[in-house]
Amino acid sequence: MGGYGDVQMLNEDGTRMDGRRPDELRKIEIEVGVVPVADGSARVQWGTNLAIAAVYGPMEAHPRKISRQDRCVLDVRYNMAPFSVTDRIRPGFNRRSREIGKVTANALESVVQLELYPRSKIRVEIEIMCAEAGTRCVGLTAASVALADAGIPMTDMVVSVASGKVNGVVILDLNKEEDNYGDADLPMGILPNSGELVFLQMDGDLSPEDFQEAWDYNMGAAKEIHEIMVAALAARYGGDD
Amino acid sequence: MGGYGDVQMLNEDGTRMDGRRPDELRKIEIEVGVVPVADGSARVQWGTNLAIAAVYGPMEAHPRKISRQDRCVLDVRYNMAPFSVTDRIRPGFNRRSREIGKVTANALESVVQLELYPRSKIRVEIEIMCAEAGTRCVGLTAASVALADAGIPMTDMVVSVASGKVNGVVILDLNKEEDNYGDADLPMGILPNSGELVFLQMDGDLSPEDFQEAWDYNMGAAKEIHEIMVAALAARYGGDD
Amino acid sequence: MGGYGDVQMLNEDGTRMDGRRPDELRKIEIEVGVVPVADGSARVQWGTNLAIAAVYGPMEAHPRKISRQDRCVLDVRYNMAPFSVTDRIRPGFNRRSREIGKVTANALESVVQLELYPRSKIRVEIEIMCAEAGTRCVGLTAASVALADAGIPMTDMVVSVASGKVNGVVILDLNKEEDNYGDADLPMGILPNSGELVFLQMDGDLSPEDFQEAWDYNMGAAKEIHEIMVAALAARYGGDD
Amino acid sequence: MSIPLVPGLLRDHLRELSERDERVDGRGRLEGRPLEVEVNPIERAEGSARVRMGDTIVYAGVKFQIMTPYSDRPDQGGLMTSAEIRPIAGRNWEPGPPSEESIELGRVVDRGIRESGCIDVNKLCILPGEKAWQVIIDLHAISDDGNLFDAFALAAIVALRNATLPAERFDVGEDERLELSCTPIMCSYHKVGGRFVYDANGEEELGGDERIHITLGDDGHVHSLQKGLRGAFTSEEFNDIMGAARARREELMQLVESLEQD
Amino acid sequence: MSIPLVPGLLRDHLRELSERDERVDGRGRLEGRPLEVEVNPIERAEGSARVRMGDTIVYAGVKFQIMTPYSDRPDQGGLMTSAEIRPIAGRNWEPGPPSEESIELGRVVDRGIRESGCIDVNKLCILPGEKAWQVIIDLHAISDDGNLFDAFALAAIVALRNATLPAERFDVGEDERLELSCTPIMCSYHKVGGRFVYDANGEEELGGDERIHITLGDDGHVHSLQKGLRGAFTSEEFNDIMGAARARREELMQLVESLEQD
Amino acid sequence: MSIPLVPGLLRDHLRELSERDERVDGRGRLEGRPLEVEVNPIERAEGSARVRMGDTIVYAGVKFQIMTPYSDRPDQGGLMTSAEIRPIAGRNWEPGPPSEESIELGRVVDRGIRESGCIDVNKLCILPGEKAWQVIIDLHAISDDGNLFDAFALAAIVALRNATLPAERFDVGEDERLELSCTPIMCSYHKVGGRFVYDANGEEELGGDERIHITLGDDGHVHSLQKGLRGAFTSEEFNDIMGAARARREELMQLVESLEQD
Repeated sequence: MGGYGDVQMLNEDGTRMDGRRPDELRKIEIEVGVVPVADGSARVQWGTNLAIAAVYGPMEAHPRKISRQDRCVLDVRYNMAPFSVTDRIRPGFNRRSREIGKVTANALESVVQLELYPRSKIRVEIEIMCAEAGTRCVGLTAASVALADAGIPMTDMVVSVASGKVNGVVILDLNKEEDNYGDADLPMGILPNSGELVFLQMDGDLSPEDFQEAWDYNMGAAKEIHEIMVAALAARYGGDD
Repeated sequence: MGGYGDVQMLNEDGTRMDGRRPDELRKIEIEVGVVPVADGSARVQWGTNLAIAAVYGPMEAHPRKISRQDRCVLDVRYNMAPFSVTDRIRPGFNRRSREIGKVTANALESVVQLELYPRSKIRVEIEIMCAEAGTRCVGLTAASVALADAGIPMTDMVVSVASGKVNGVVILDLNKEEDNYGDADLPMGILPNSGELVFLQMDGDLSPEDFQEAWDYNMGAAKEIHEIMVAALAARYGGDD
Repeated sequence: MGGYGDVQMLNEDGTRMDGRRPDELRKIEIEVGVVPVADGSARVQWGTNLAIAAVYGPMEAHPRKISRQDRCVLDVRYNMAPFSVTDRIRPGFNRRSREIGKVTANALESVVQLELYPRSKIRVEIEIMCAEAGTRCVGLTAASVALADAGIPMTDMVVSVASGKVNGVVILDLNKEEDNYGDADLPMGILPNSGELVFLQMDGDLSPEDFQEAWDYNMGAAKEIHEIMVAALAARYGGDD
Repeated sequence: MSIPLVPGLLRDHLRELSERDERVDGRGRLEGRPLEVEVNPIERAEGSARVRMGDTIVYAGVKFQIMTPYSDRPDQGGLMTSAEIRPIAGRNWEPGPPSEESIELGRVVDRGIRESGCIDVNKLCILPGEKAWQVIIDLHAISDDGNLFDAFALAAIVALRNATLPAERFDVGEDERLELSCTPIMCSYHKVGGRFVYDANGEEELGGDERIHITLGDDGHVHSLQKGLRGAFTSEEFNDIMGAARARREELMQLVESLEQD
Repeated sequence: MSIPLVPGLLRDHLRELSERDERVDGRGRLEGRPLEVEVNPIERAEGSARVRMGDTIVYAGVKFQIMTPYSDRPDQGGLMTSAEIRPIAGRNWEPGPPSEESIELGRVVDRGIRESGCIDVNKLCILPGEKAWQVIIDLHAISDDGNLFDAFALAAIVALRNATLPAERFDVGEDERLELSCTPIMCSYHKVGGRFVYDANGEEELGGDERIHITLGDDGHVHSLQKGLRGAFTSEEFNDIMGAARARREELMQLVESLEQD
Repeated sequence: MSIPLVPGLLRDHLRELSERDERVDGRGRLEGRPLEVEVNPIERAEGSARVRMGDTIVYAGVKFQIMTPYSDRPDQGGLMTSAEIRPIAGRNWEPGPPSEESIELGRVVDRGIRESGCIDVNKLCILPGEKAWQVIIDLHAISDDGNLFDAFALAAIVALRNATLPAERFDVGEDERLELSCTPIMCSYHKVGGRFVYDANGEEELGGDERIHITLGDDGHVHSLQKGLRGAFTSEEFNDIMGAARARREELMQLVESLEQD
């Protein structure tokens, strides 16, 4: 959270600089099957964010050190392309990416039926090709669709979205400027069928009341995003949406 | 060895700036069993040096590449905490620490009865939490007590201490200022029962006569330190000291 | 290729600054068996270039990950000693060296009868001790002789040499100054018996005609270098050359 | 960190205890382990703390360095938190580059402190555009019997509250205490045997599911959250532990204030 | 990159196809796969391209940074090309430090561009001895079904031809298009079943022998060559593919010019 | 370095030889192997030496760089010694990051030179606070048949004694010889078959126990000691080899002086 400066991020009529209402999402487009050599894949365009996720496996888990007798290992990587942001990112080890990869893996492990594939590994690769704000949510959403495309059994899909606070007002799905000048960010990973959470982070400063409002915004938006995910899979597999 | 400048490190009456005689040790306190999750451990406070050592094992040696058919492998690490010195040390690869880890391992291998545990590994972890001067001796002493606490069979304990030379005078157990302005440092690892050596380094400039004096100081001090080590173990196990 | 500046690199009579004709090699000396502990080795002095190559193996290939059921693995390293050039090279990871190691390995794999040693490994170590220009050719030539010295069956030797272009004229075997001010460099790895190529790189700017001339210079020089290689082996093994 | 095999037996045992509302070491569901805090045990650090929670023991050490402010923030100093879980801390911690576990530990503790705004980075400026203080918090685990997160966060805030800016050593004025505007405190809850417990020990961590880390500031505001590990939870479960965290924060705040040195 | 086992069956099959002058996917010996090029798909990059050749998909992104010129070349900027083959690109690409394959890829594409002189490093100078532009081309593979070399080289040159120097953002003048003096294009030939084919796909790469990469400039000049992998070839074979490359370059040049944006 | 299995047979054999006061290659207990030293074999280095002791062959190369003096020592240059045992040197040396063996080698040779004070770091200063010479000694093993320590130390001191400061190339004056105030020389003793021998070869190293490295200066002063490997020794044993080292140093000193170039 940048959180400093007095830049005004809201119009007088309560709308946002990009014209959205406080509880309105950016435009989201999802396409399935975009990495021909992978077992499953998805492209998510979310505002100017662009994420591509691919799934390989299940395959034999090696080295043996990482193999588990009783279940499958999810090997999840989150990476930002060097040209995905204004100031180029050097390739290589990156603590932020490692942490996001870990919490993304934890979220997906909560829905993938790992016990079906003992001693196996499923690789989930998330590449952020263009970044605006909320890339971890965009990446987790893309990974969830790619797993479905790969036919990996899951108890539910994971829908991910963030809310935050700017100029004292709670808003849904911050864009880059809002994120830069915002006071808080609350990204969540939600199971649309059960309403349970499998991913949760938060940074910044939220009073109990603001916190509840941001939470509720995310819960509401999850349904909307879930429909787009289902439609993208249906478009590929000809199911009804 | 700093070895430059004309700073006076001795008082006119032959005592040192901290009041010690030339052949007097700093204050040493040893406590056993300070790492509850380890198989053996020791804390050594030596002047303002603070070292904590822990022992894990014997356990199966893996990866197989390091395993030995005929004996146990001692895996020794020496590390200085980032905040243990005036100018913070960056975590990570460090040639000095690697070398001290190696010579410490060589010293301990000379007393641990490695042949009793073929294909096994014993891990010895030495952390310097606060450093004054002589940390390699403090760490080796702590490791030796931790191994005893873990019940690892040894032919003898290793007692480690250094002497050096400041302003032309040979002195025992240099403190930080003496080390900074000293001309030489001779750390040794001594077996108190046999009088043999298992660790020896030296840096600086010592004439044959000064060298012998420093050697004798160390030999004498080893007895004194050994008593403190034995007392610490007895305090935990109720044996007689 | 430096390729800029108007420095004159040729004399008015068509000879080069070091007195050579355009199609004349620098002086080459080869000695076999210079690394006593290796299975085969060679030292090549080529102008002021000095390369030493050693071969170890065939030996068991491990880790198993790299082992191949049907053939031997060639593990080739190319390295420049820190003091081999005017500005010291830091030891450690180096993209240029890694690439040269790879193309050198590819060249040697084309002649070594790898199928004779399944599940095995042959190590080829090339050290550039002093560098002028053309070190990759010097190293590949040294490695080829070292493999022969080790008695590794090969379908042919690899002879390596480069031509280039300076001040608009195609010349053979550029020295350091010529390389610095040259417009192009065409190193090749040639099998003297069949005339086939197993190594080819090129950088710079060559018209189709110049390209052909450089190609032909290399082909011609390969015969000459091959004789020196054979003589060096004969000198050690007493065969006729 | 190497991954130990979790015996199904342990998970079964923890579930049975949970059904009787018991814990493996006899504690209540929201009860912490015995807690010891030592202030400034490290003479070379500018601020330090040792925290023991049951058999978990950690140190935090604060060091200061002079930095050149970033060109887009010429009047600000910096803050860095680094967690190094060295293999002394337990059988399963291995040497080598930082593991994902230690990266997450360092970053979650860092965010709790950073996002609370307790350190005013503007006050760390010495000479705009030229010199500012960088605060470095190093977290060092000695014995890991579970819940390193809370132990590190508590050690870090105690070390910061008792740290002195070494201005004389760097020749930029007189030594003075580091000022903190609030006191962020982390409380972690781990799902063990199907329900969330506070301050899980090593055995509970091994046989448990997801955990949630909550960092709260002075005024009940939330500054940082993190859900770790595999598992799903409901809004009701979250509300329950958020309430527990608010209560526990007050208790820990009293402890921290009682430790103050002058 | 992990090394997959190559079934002898595949090599046999490719050899039989070759004897009938056929290819595994029905193409002619010198025929490329269907080609799609998208210009500037990445909003944050200063120039970018997406290239699809059959099931091979790659991106190139151009970024600019301000650098201090090297002291021995005070009036020159710099150029850097980096290929990162992340594990998304295929089953055999592994995470970790750059593999030899990706190092070779980056360096061969880099040399083709650098040695053609298409970027005049003197024009990258902003203030001699103090400020110059550094051009960074990052190559990113999304799906590897063979011939990443040509896909990367094509994406790189298209991204460069459509790149804008972000002078306003760095406060050094007005934004302007990067000027290129020529258009180096790479054509790669792979020996499959005993003869060289153009634009090998993944299966052909797996069962093939050596490959040769040829980069040609506007005037028929050769700027870069690289022979990769195990295998020997004759002068005649080389002359054959060099001729094919000259013809193919003209076709690709027309495509590249047709994409120009303004 | 990979650890070869030591056959008990070898240790038994070495012990039997020792009991007859013999060595595996027929030498006396304190006798060195045939020694060859070549001065300045490397044209690009500012000073260099090649040392052959039996089948052990090493090079040392000296390079100079311009450094900015450290702020707390504005009138001093620097010295760095780096040992890189690349896999060319023998079957058991492996590629990768520096092994503990090579770190110890570099540091022990470095200390012998540094602590003798033979290089006066004050004389390396060119312009106080701004420019000073950094001396870099790179040690490079070509063939390891035991006792790299002594071979490296001898090559290093010969390379230094024959090194020229390249002042003209750096535009800071005229080239001149590096001045050394004394000549530290290392002698290493290895316990083989129960007694210490001088200049152990590879087989003796493999079947031996601890080793002791002694660096002596011109005046009989001790500058550096290091005990390596597993094993214990008595004060009497140490006095014995210290005496031997003093005698051997004189012989080696004569050799070094006889090599001087002008």
